[in-house]
Order: sequence, then structure tokens, then C-alpha cells
Amino acid sequence: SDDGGSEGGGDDGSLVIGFAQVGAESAWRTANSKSIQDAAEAAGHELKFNDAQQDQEKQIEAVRGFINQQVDVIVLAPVVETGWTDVLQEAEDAGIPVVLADRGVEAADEDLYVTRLGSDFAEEGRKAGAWAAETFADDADGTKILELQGTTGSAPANDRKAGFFEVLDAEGLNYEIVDSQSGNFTAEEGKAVMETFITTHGLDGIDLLYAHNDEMGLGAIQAIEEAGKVPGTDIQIIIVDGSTAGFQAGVDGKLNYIVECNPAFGPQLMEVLESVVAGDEVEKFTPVEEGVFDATQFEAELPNRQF
Amino acid sequence: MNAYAKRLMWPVLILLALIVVNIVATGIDFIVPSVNDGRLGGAFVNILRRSAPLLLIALGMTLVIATKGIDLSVGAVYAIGAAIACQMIIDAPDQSAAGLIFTAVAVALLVTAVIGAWNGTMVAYFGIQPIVATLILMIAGRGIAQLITGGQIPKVEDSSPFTQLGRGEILTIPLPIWIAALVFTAIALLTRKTALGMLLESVGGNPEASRLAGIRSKGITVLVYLVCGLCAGLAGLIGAANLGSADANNGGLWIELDAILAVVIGGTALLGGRFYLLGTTIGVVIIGTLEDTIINVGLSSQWQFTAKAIVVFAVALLQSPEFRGWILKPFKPKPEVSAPAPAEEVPAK
Amino acid sequence: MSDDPIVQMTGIRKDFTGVRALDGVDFTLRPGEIHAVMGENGAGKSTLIKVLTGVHNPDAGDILLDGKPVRFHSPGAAQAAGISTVYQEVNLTDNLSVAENLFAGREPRVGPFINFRAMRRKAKALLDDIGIDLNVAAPLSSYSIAMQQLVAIARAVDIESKVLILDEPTSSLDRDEVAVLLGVMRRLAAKGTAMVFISHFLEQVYDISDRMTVLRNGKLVGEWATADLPENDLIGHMLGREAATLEQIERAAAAHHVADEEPLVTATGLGRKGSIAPYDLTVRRGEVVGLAGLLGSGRTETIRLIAGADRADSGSLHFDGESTASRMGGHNPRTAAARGIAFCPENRKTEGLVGDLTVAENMILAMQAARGWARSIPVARRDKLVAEFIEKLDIRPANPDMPVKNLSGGNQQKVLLARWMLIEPKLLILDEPTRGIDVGAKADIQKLVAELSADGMAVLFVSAELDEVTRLSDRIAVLRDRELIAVLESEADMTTEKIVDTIVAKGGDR
Amino acid sequence: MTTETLTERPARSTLFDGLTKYIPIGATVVLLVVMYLGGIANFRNFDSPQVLAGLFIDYAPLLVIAIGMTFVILSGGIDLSVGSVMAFSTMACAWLTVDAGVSAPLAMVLVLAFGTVWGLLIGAVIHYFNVQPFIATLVGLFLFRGLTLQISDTDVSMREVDFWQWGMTHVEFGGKVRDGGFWLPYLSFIAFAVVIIAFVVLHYTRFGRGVYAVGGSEQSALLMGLPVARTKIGVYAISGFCAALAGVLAAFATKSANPLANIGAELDAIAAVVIGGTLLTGGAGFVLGTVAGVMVWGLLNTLIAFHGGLSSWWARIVMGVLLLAFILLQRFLARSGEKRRT
Ligand SMILES: Nc1ncnc2c1ncn2[C@@H]1O[C@H](COP(=O)(O)OP(=O)(O)OP(=O)(O)O)[C@@H](O)[C@H]1O
Ligand SMILES: Nc1ncnc2c1ncn2[C@@H]1O[C@H](COP(=O)(O)OP(=O)(O)OP(=O)(O)O)[C@@H](O)[C@H]1O
Ligand SMILES: [Mg+2]
Ligand SMILES: [Mg+2]
Repeated sequence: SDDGGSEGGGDDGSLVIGFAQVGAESAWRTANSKSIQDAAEAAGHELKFNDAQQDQEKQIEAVRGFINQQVDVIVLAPVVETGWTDVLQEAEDAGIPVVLADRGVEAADEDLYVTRLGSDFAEEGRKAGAWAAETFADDADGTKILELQGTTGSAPANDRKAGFFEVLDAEGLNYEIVDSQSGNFTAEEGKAVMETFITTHGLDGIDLLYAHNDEMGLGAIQAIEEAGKVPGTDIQIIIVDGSTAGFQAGVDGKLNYIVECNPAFGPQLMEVLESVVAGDEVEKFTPVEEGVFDATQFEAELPNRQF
Repeated sequence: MNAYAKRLMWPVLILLALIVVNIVATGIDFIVPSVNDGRLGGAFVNILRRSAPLLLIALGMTLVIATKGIDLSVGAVYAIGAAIACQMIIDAPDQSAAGLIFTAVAVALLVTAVIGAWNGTMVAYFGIQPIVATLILMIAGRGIAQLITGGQIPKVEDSSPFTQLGRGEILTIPLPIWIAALVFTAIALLTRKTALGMLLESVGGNPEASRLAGIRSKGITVLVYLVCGLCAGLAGLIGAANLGSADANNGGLWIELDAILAVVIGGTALLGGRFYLLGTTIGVVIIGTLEDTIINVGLSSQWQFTAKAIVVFAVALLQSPEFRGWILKPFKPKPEVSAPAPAEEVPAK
Repeated sequence: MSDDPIVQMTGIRKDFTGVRALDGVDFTLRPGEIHAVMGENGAGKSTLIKVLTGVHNPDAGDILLDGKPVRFHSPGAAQAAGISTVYQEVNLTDNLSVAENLFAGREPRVGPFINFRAMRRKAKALLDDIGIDLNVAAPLSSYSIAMQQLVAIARAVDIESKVLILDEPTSSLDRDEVAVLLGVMRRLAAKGTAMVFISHFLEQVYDISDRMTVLRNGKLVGEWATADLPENDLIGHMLGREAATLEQIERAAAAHHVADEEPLVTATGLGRKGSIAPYDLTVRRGEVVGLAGLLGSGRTETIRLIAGADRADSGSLHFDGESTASRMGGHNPRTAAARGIAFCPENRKTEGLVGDLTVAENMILAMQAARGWARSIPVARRDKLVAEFIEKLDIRPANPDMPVKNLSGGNQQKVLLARWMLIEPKLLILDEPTRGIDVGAKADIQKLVAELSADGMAVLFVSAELDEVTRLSDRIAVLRDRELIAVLESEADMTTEKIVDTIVAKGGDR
Repeated sequence: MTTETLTERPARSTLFDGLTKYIPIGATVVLLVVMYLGGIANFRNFDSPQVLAGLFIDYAPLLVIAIGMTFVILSGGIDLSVGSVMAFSTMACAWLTVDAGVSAPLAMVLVLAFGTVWGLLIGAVIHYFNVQPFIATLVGLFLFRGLTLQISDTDVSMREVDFWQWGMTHVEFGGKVRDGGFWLPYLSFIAFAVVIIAFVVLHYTRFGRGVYAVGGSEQSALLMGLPVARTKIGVYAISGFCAALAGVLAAFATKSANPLANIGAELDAIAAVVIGGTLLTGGAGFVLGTVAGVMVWGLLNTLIAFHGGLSSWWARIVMGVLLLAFILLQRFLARSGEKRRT
């Protein structure tokens, strides 16, 4: 695949796709990369994959690289929302369409990409918030909440937090944030922070743990178990993502609600790319299908998990 | 011994100060251990238990730094150790088989030791600067770990005895603390009961003079990196066992900086020479306590970095005699001096 | 000669942790005089200089320059005030070129930019002036210590200042360079420059100095006009005991039992390209073989091959009846030490000692290396050995736990010697062992060498002092131009002139 | 004997002595060329001049911090704070111009002044209080990451401020890219200017030679009467300035600030400096070597990007292996160079 006889990529309908991925920072992300790589291969397209290791500069460089290579279409999963104007403009000048995957860019750059396919983190936060507001609506003495945030400053962390509390406030839930710390999206830190929460605040009276992703949630569950409490019963738990391990924990009764964030949108992406290159009209935002699952649905959903 | 105690004084004081802050913020429970399920717990014991992997790495790092080296790859090696063990265990049909656990641990340690030896060989035999030699594995190492796990996060069943490495206890004391204490003792004995410590300091202090004195400086250098790799691998095993999973990407991320920090807080100079294992241990506990302190005094996550900077700066300055002299200048009378050696005392030939 | 002192130091006290290096010392320097500061190793001479020039801050006392009180905070400040100094250990930056070292901080410039061409030209001229011919664009590290010392002197001389301080400038120089240096000093003195001269070569001191200040153990003993102080009295003042006790080393002709013994060392065609031409050399048990030659003639290289410090690329080396397979790397410092070859290198700071380690640790280093890391020397045995050698070599301060870098130069040299004597070698190789060592200690070391050889140890030794070589050696290997040109038997009538003649004669042959 | 024959001439020519120090950088340049040719042979469009020009667009900030780092490393120190200082500077630009309403040129000057003052400060701590550079600057690494996050924990756009548009203004050379030309933005020229100034300062001024002297032996430099304090504090000030300038360049390049930007940039910079032939122990190396080092770093990334067939982990492994091959080759060339010398 080195020299790529892909000069006339369009002849047989196969495309050369440049894919600037965020990194490989989580199982979710790896599943996402794999889904897209597999889908490209299945569709007979050549995928130039680039892992930016969560660094915007590297990602910009990768996009410039794709422009220099004159690929047919660029897929960008932007690590942050701002700062893309110039490089997107360069792609446009070179006549290469750009499709955003997963995360978005700031509204002012809307004209510079064709469409965005992905999840809405704020919406995920709102989904979690809606369940919490409903579940604890009758909690008279105020709902005591612990929050395990993702990496400080990252878009999913910010949006999942904002969406969640937006709904709680809107629903008028009487709640109190007992503590909220970053667990960096990792099980290691999720567990460590939870242990400290437990020694500092105890678990008695705490109603809800909201973890921004699976891994932190699973780490926290261990900490709770090791402290001699029963996760899911003594304290209700919401996680976002929905990996196999997360669902397994749900089946075991260790958590109560999962907001799905679906990484497996490779095939959907290929369809979008093909219509983009073919010049068809596409919507500015194509949402990835994502569900929410409560205790009654875990068992049934577990076999469908892909990561 | 006196100079040694002096070295340790400032780190110990800082640690005590941090502990006091925590006690004020959360009560005396912070320091008093409690027993949960037959396992010693409580805030401070938890800190010690969680610090075990960092301590292991920092001990290895201390030896490397004593030879005027540095090992940036320990975080990646940590991830590799964790990945190998977890992947081997989940690939097996029975995750609880004692033989399997033993083999997985042995293979992980063997591989990480080989990686350490490789680093040492690059430094000693190819003459590559330690930062660069280990940078290579810092970059590639996590890739190797991901390759082993296929980019997934292998999760070991909670019932597997492997997890006891991180979660178990012996005589109510958590196993990671035992392991760290054991390694500490082993390294302390290895360096102080044999001549290894002195030879290390010699190689670090003046490699050419050491060579001319007949010391096998290359062999010693390789050995030291090997031990460092082994420690990092063991740390990875404990970390993975604690979680029951191995995260190739984030496991032990930036732990090399914390380890170096702990070594230096403990009084070992990055320029090689004298090293202080006990100092390193105190440095590790300071770092571990600091992270909890931020949560306990109610600061937000954004404060993590800033608070760390402030504490590290305080330790660094307090350890500097020049700084102490400068700050105390207004309060100090004339310096007291030791009695001069009278000329008559010189033995006649 | 005006009598108003240019430098006046009174009541100077300087303490280091655990040592009082200077205790109420007074020192006066007058314009145009050459003033020698004398004292044993560790007497405080260098410290006095460093206090004067702002390297150390005195703990008490006053310094007047031209009658005005001064207190310099850095050598740069002292230099700006007209005091230029050559410190004891060569203090230049050997990663830079010779020319840059000569002009560092005062490079000729065009606007703000350095004019390298002018700098090289001036450097060349400056070196020509003191009679050395170097490639001024080459890094200083490509030259020997002696060359570096000359460069340092050239630099200090060129900073035309009121006061020039030379702390053991001649320690690694040959007699001819010394002669040039003394010439330069006389010239400067005539121009009115005041000079401080520190040297352990009494001959030179008497030759050049006008006055002397003697220190002992950090205290002032007194100040004399050179002419008023006979050599014996000076030594007495320095050592604090009668000079008569300092016996001269007899070349106790004793015609040691050497002649009939098998050679211990046999080098045949041993050589290394670009550093020393292949040579043949034998050393027998109980024999002292001295190496003589000019600076850069390859003495160091010769012995480094035998010591295993460098790898030979031709010839063979037999030691104690066994081939060392030197070319295959079978001969290195470690195996050499195991065979019983001890090597004290010439640059004790970079190749000899580990500065941060203590005196005791430095002493047992080679012994420990030979035992391997697993078998530590028991503490009691170690302490006993160390104490024994501290006493035997009179190392001061007699504190085995002091970092060796805080010892005075001479005492450091003794520590290095002790390290190798501890392993009881069959062959002791000494490269400039008496460099920078006071008269007393030098006599001690020479005596030691004589004793060791009498006990059957073979000694190979290099010294820039031909006197020393002739006095101590049974045979003298003469080098020139990186080639061993002759091995002379040291008869009773051996003189330094004979050696010089050999060098010159062979040189003329070509 | 006359004084002329006092010392013996060395047996070999000393011509090579002056050249030895160029061996590492020579090796780097040769390998750079080999890598580039390898890229051309294997990848379509790799020969486009824009590929090389692209290095100076994407790596302009890295180049600038690596230049600052070169001064510090040459003096025998190290500066781990550059990545955080850079991120903080970009964030400060955004905060000053967007939130505080400071005029952009003034904000830029303030940020550059801040970087310099920080450098002076940390240099003073290192020199006067004898704190190890690694630790003193590690404090900076944590401190400025923390402060950046405290200003904003999300990315901030500053596109509304016209001034920030200036940096990415294109200058075309030889026509459009598709016609075989290439373009560079203004910010690349700022980086070039930094290189040239650094080159002149380091190699042709007393301060620059003082940096080498201090790196060779601080003790000796002090005893030679060189202004050691000024030099040591100066190099950290330069590095601080460069880090702040790199932050400004990043502001130009993206017109946005991201609190998590440039994590690990200090290691990239150190790697580039070392690949460029500068010794971490100080006293030996060149500014132009650093330029070559940054190009190697960039080209390695570009090669992996052009290949495009590597998964995340294989990309890392290949990067490590390429780096290893590079360092071993460089080492080998330098060694054989030394051998030839003797
Ligand atoms: N930095 C230091 N720290 C501690 N002690 C020191 C230091 N420098 C010198 N000393 C001690 O001060 C005393 C005087 O040393 P100094 O170097 O002045 O002697 P010296 O007369 O120059 O001897 P030499 O002839 O050997 O050069 C010695 O006992 C030495 O050990
Ligand atoms: N006059 C000179 N010109 C150039 N290089 C020289 C000169 N003298 C010495 N050198 C260099 O200095 C180094 C050391 O010289 P070497 O040690 O062989 O001389 P030596 O006879 O041992 O003299 P010393 O009296 O300094 O021990 C050698 O690498 C040599 O190249
Ligand atoms: Mg002295
Ligand atoms: Mg020599």
C-alpha cells in the first residue's frame, strides 16, 4: 500500500481516505478506529490512518499531510473544537472534502466541512441527567452526588458534565455535589479518586455516582466493593460509553444506568463518504445511533456489544 | 550518618506538614489505620498502598540516577508488564490456575528485565546518552503494550488470584505494601551490604576514573537498568492486579516524571553519585499524599498541577543551603565555627 | 619599587565544613615584586588566593587593593579590578579551542560580533611569544595537561593587570618551559606588575622570588625577604620541624638484585597508531624504570598501553610470564589490576579520583573492584587499612569520611597512591606522581618508591622532573616524538644533561 | 635547544581536530537526506516541495522551543517547562485579547515579556540557590499547566481578533502547490528569524561563547572570570522567551488556545536537540544541528503519515525503531569518524 496506485482513485469507485484519528487513548477509541478501518477495507477503499496521540498540532500536521498526498476525502476526528480554520481552508482550496467524525468543530467553521457524523457529548450528559432527575425526584433530603470527571479540559469531560447538570437544574432536582474530581478517564485514577472520596466523605448518605466513562466507573466500583459496600445498591451508578465490561458489570447488578456512546460507526461513515465524494447532498450533522440502558435491558444488550 | 539525616530532614518536614494539613481538613482518621474485611485501610494506609508501584519504580530510578543516568521508559515498561500478565491470563481457559498466574508473572518480569537490560546495553556499550536511549522505548514501549493487548483493555476475572497481588493482604497489611517493603529491603541490602552501592556511586561520580580503577562499569550499568526495568515491570503487575486490567495507553502514564521527582526530593542528585533510598521513599509518600491533600482540602482538579508545583518548589528550595542562608540572613548571628586544628598537633615525621 | 602595598590582606579567616583553612592570615604584596607563598600541601595557599580573588568569601578579615577596601564577589570582578590569576588545577574549558580559551570573555570584536580571524592571529602571536606552537583552532582537549597549563598562563599574562597570581603554574612543566615562564615573569616584574607565585619547586622559588610568605596549617608563619631565608630554614618553617630530619633519597645503589631476575614485564613491538610508535621495553622485579622526554613525547601513551588503559593495536605484552593478548582487549584496567598492575594516571581530577566519594572509599576502590561487587570489604578491615595508609602517607586532614574533592591537591595524590598500594601490586605505574606535591610529601613518595622497589615491586614512572627520574630510576627510557629512542642504564654518574643530550642527539639524527 | 623546539609537534595532522565536532551534525544531515530520498522513492507526491515546506509550518513552534532548549542544553542545563509555558502563553494570548480586551500586539508583547521574566526567575533560582535545573523547570512544567487550566479548562477561540489572522498569511513560491510550487506562512519566517539570530548570538558573540564555556565547565568558566551568573540566567531567559514565542506562533497557527496543548513538547524538543548532535552534558553542539534535528523529527512523522497503513501501536513502534536506527547510525558514523582521526 506504499506507493498507492490510487492516482485515479475514482475509477472503480474506490476511494483514498485520509483519517486523522484523535489517538488510541481508550478502548472506545480503539474500537472506533477498528470499526472505521474494517469498514473501509470491506468497502474496498484505501484508508490512510493517522494517530495524533491527542495532540492537535499532530492532527493538523496529519491533515496537511493528507492534502499533500492528494487523498480523495479527509475524515477528521478533531481533538478540540477550535483552531481548525486554516487547515480546513487549505483542504477546501485543494478541493478535498472534509468529513468530521465523532467530535465537532466550532460553529464558525461550519462551511469548511461537509458533514459531521458522531455523538453529542452534551446530549449524553443530558440523557444521564434525565435518568437521575427521574430516579431521585422523590428524594426529600436532597440527592448527594459524586462525580468522576474525564480528563480536565477535554471536550467529553466538559460536555458530559455540563449536559448532566443542565438537566438536573432544569428539572429542579434538589441535589448537592459532594465532590467532583478528575479521574482522567482511566480505571487507575478512577479507583484512586474513589478511594479518597470514600475515606473523606464516607459512602453513607451518598446517593449517586456519575462517571464520565466506563473505565473510571469500573475502577470506582472496585473501590466501593473493597470498602465493603455494594455498588448499585448502596450507591446508584451511572456510566457513559457502554463497553462489554461495563454491561457485564450492569448484568452483575453493580451499576444502574448506561448511556451509550457508540464507536462502531465505520459502515455508516463509509456510506456518508461515498455520497460526499459522489457529490450528493448530505445533512450537516448525521447522528450516530446511540441508546440508553437501564437495569432491565443490560442482559439483553450484552451480546450486542462490540468493544 | 549525620549528613544523611540532614538530607532527609526537609523532605520529612514537608511530609509531616502535608499530613497535618490533611488531619486538619479531615480529622485524625486520616492517619489512624482502620481494618476493613481483615485488611488494613484508612486514608494514609491507602496512600501507602497506592504508592507502592511508584515506590518500586522510584527505587529502580534511584539506582539509575546514581550512575548519572535516567530512565524515561519506566512508564512504558510498566504498561508492558501489565499487558503481558493480563493478556496471558485472559487468554487462558482457567483464569484461576496457580500455574498460569505464576507463568504470567514470570514472563512479564522476564520481559521487562530484558527491556531494562536493553536500555542498559544502549547506554553502556553503544555509548548513547541515557535520555535518548530510554526515550526510544518511551515512544515505542506503549506501542508494544498495545500490540500485546490488541488495543483493548484486557480484564482479568475478579476471582483470579492474580488480583490478590494488588488487592490482597498478609497479616492485614496490603500485599502491595509488603512487596514494596520487600523490594526496598532487597535493594537496600544489595547496595549497602555488598559493595554495589559504592561502585555505583563511583561509576556515577567519575566513569573514567572508575574504569581505570578496574571497576566493571559497563556491567554495573546494565545491571542497574535491568533492575530498573524489573521494578517497573513489577510495578505494572501490582497496578494491573489492583485494577484487574491493563490499560496499555494510560497505565503508568507520566509515572517517570513522578519517579524522578521522588528521587530528587529524596536528596539524590541527578548528576550521579550519592543516592538515598530512604529519601526516595519519603519523596514517593510526599507525592502520594499530595494528591489526596488536594481532594481533602476541597480544591478542584485544576489545582492538581499547581499544588504539586508549589510543594515541589518548596522542597527544592528548602533543600538548598544557599536558599536557607539567603532567607535566614537577616536573623543569623555570625556563623559558629569548629575549633581550628592547632599547628602543633601535626605528627612529626 | 614603591613601598605602598598594592594588595594587603589582614586577619583573613576561612572555614570550610570541619576545617579552618585560613586562620588570621596577613599578606602584603608590593608593586613590581614577585612574592612566593610557601607551605605544605593543605597549608591554605590556594585558599588564600581564592579568598583574594573572590572565589571564596572570607569569614573574617580585610582586603585592601591600592589602599581601598575591596571584597570581590567573583573572579570576574577581581579580574576587572586588575588581578589576573592562574588557579592550581588547570581551569580552562577544554571543549573550546585554544584561541577561545585564551580570549574567553575578552574576544576581539567588530561591533558586537567576535572577530575569529583576529582572535586566532592574536592567539598565535601570544603563544609564539612564550614559545609554544599549537593549532589554535583545535579544541584544547586535544592537548596535554602541560600544554593546557601553558595556555592558562599565556591567558593570564596577556590580561595585562596590576597583579598576576600563579598558583603552581610549573607543576607539569619541563625545565625549558619553566625557564621561559620565569623569563616572562621577570619581564613583567620589570614593568611593575606585582606577582604571587606558588610552587613546590624550591629551586624556582629561590630563582625568581623577592619575598616569601610561609603558611602552615592555615596560619601565618611569617614573611621574609628571599635572600634572608636559607632553604633549610624555609623547609623548617613550612613543615614545622627541623629540616635535618628530611633525609635525601639516596639512590641506594644497592644495585638491587635486579640484574639476574627474569623480566616481569616484556613489551615487544607494543604500539598504538597515532599515539605511540611500537616499542620494546622490559621491567624487572624490584626495578624502577623512569620515562623521560619532553612534553607530548608520548610517555603517558607508553605506560597507558602497559596499564591496559588504552588498547594496543600492535605487538605483544607479557606480564609475569603470561601473555596479556593486549590486542584482543584481554588487557584492560580490570584484568591488569587482577594481574597485579596498578596505574596512577596523571590527571588525578578527571582520571583518578571520584570527587564525591570519601577518602576511605576512594582508597579501597581498586581493591573492591578486584573482589567484585558481591564481596564487600568488611568495615573493620576497611577502617583499619584506611587508617593505616592515612598514617603511612600522612594524609591530612586525617579524616577518612571527608569527600576527597575537599582535600588539597597533594593529599589527593596520596589518596590515589594509597588506593593502588592497597592491592599490593607487582607493578606500580606512576604518571607524574609528584606533581603539585610539597617538598616533604615528595620526599615521602620518593622514599616510598625506593622502598617498594627494594621490597621487590617493579615500578614504571613518569616525571617531568628529570632530577627525580635520574635520582630514582635504575634504568631510564627516553622518548622523543612518540617513539622510544633509548633505554639508558642509570649509573652513578647519570645526570639530567645526559638525558637531554640523548633527546637532542637522536633528534638531530633525522 | 631553542624555544621553538621546546615541545614536540603532534605526530598527526591536527586539521581533523577542528572537524571532529562537526561529525554528529554531518551524520544527521546525511541521514536526513537519505530519509527524504527514501520517502520520495516510496510515496506518491512525497517529492512535492510542499512536503518539506510543511515541516516548517507544522514544526515552527517546536523549532523555536528547540532553539531555546539548545542554549540551555549547551550551558549544561535542561528546561522541562517549555511545553507548559508554551501552552500557557497561547492561553494567555487568548485570555488577554478575548476576555480582557487587551489589544493583540500589546498582549503579544506582554506574553513574550512574561516568558522572559519567568526564564530569568527560574535561571536565578537555579544559579543562586543551586537548585537542579531538572527540578526547577519541572516545577514550571506543573505550575503552568495548572495555571493554564485555571484560566480555562476548555479550548478558546480567538478568531474574532483580526491580529491573529496575520501569522498564517500565505507567501507563495514558484506558483501554486499543484504547479510544483510551495507556500509558507509568515509564522515560518518568524521561526527562521529566530534560527538566524540564535546562530549569530551563539557563534559570534561573547555571550554565546560564554554559553559553551559554562557548558564545558562551569567551575572553570567562573575561574576564568567569565560572567557565569549572567550566562546561566540568560540561557533560561532565552528559553523562556522562545517558549512564549512558540506559544504566540501556536496562537497564530490555530487562532485558538487549548489547555491540554503541547503536553510532552519538552521531550520532543530535547529529542530534536540531541538528534541534532548537541550533547546533553553541555558544551558541544550547534543551532543548525537543532534545525536538522527538528527536521528529522518531523520527517519521521511525515513518513509514518504518508505510509498511513499503521495502526496506532505500530506507528509508535515504527517511530521508535526509526529513531533507534537513526541514533545507532549516527553513533556509528561519529565513531568511525573518530577512529579515522587517530
Ligand atoms: N571546598 C572546600 N571544602 C572543604 N575543605 C576545603 C575546600 N577547599 C580546600 N579545603 C581544605 O582547606 C585546606 C587548605 O587547602 P588549600 O587548597 O588551600 O591548600 P594548598 O596550600 O593550596 O595545598 P596544595 O599545595 O596541596 O595545593 C585543606 O585542608 C583542604 O582540605
Ligand atoms: N606540542 C604538542 N602539540 C600538539 N599536541 C600535543 C603536544 N604535546 C602534547 N600533545 C598532545 O597531548 C596529549 C598528551 O601527550 P602525552 O601525554 O603523550 O605526552 P607526555 O609525554 O605524556 O607528556 P606529559 O608530560 O604531559 O605527560 C597527546 O594526545 C598529544 O597529542
Ligand atoms: Mg593549592
Ligand atoms: Mg603525560
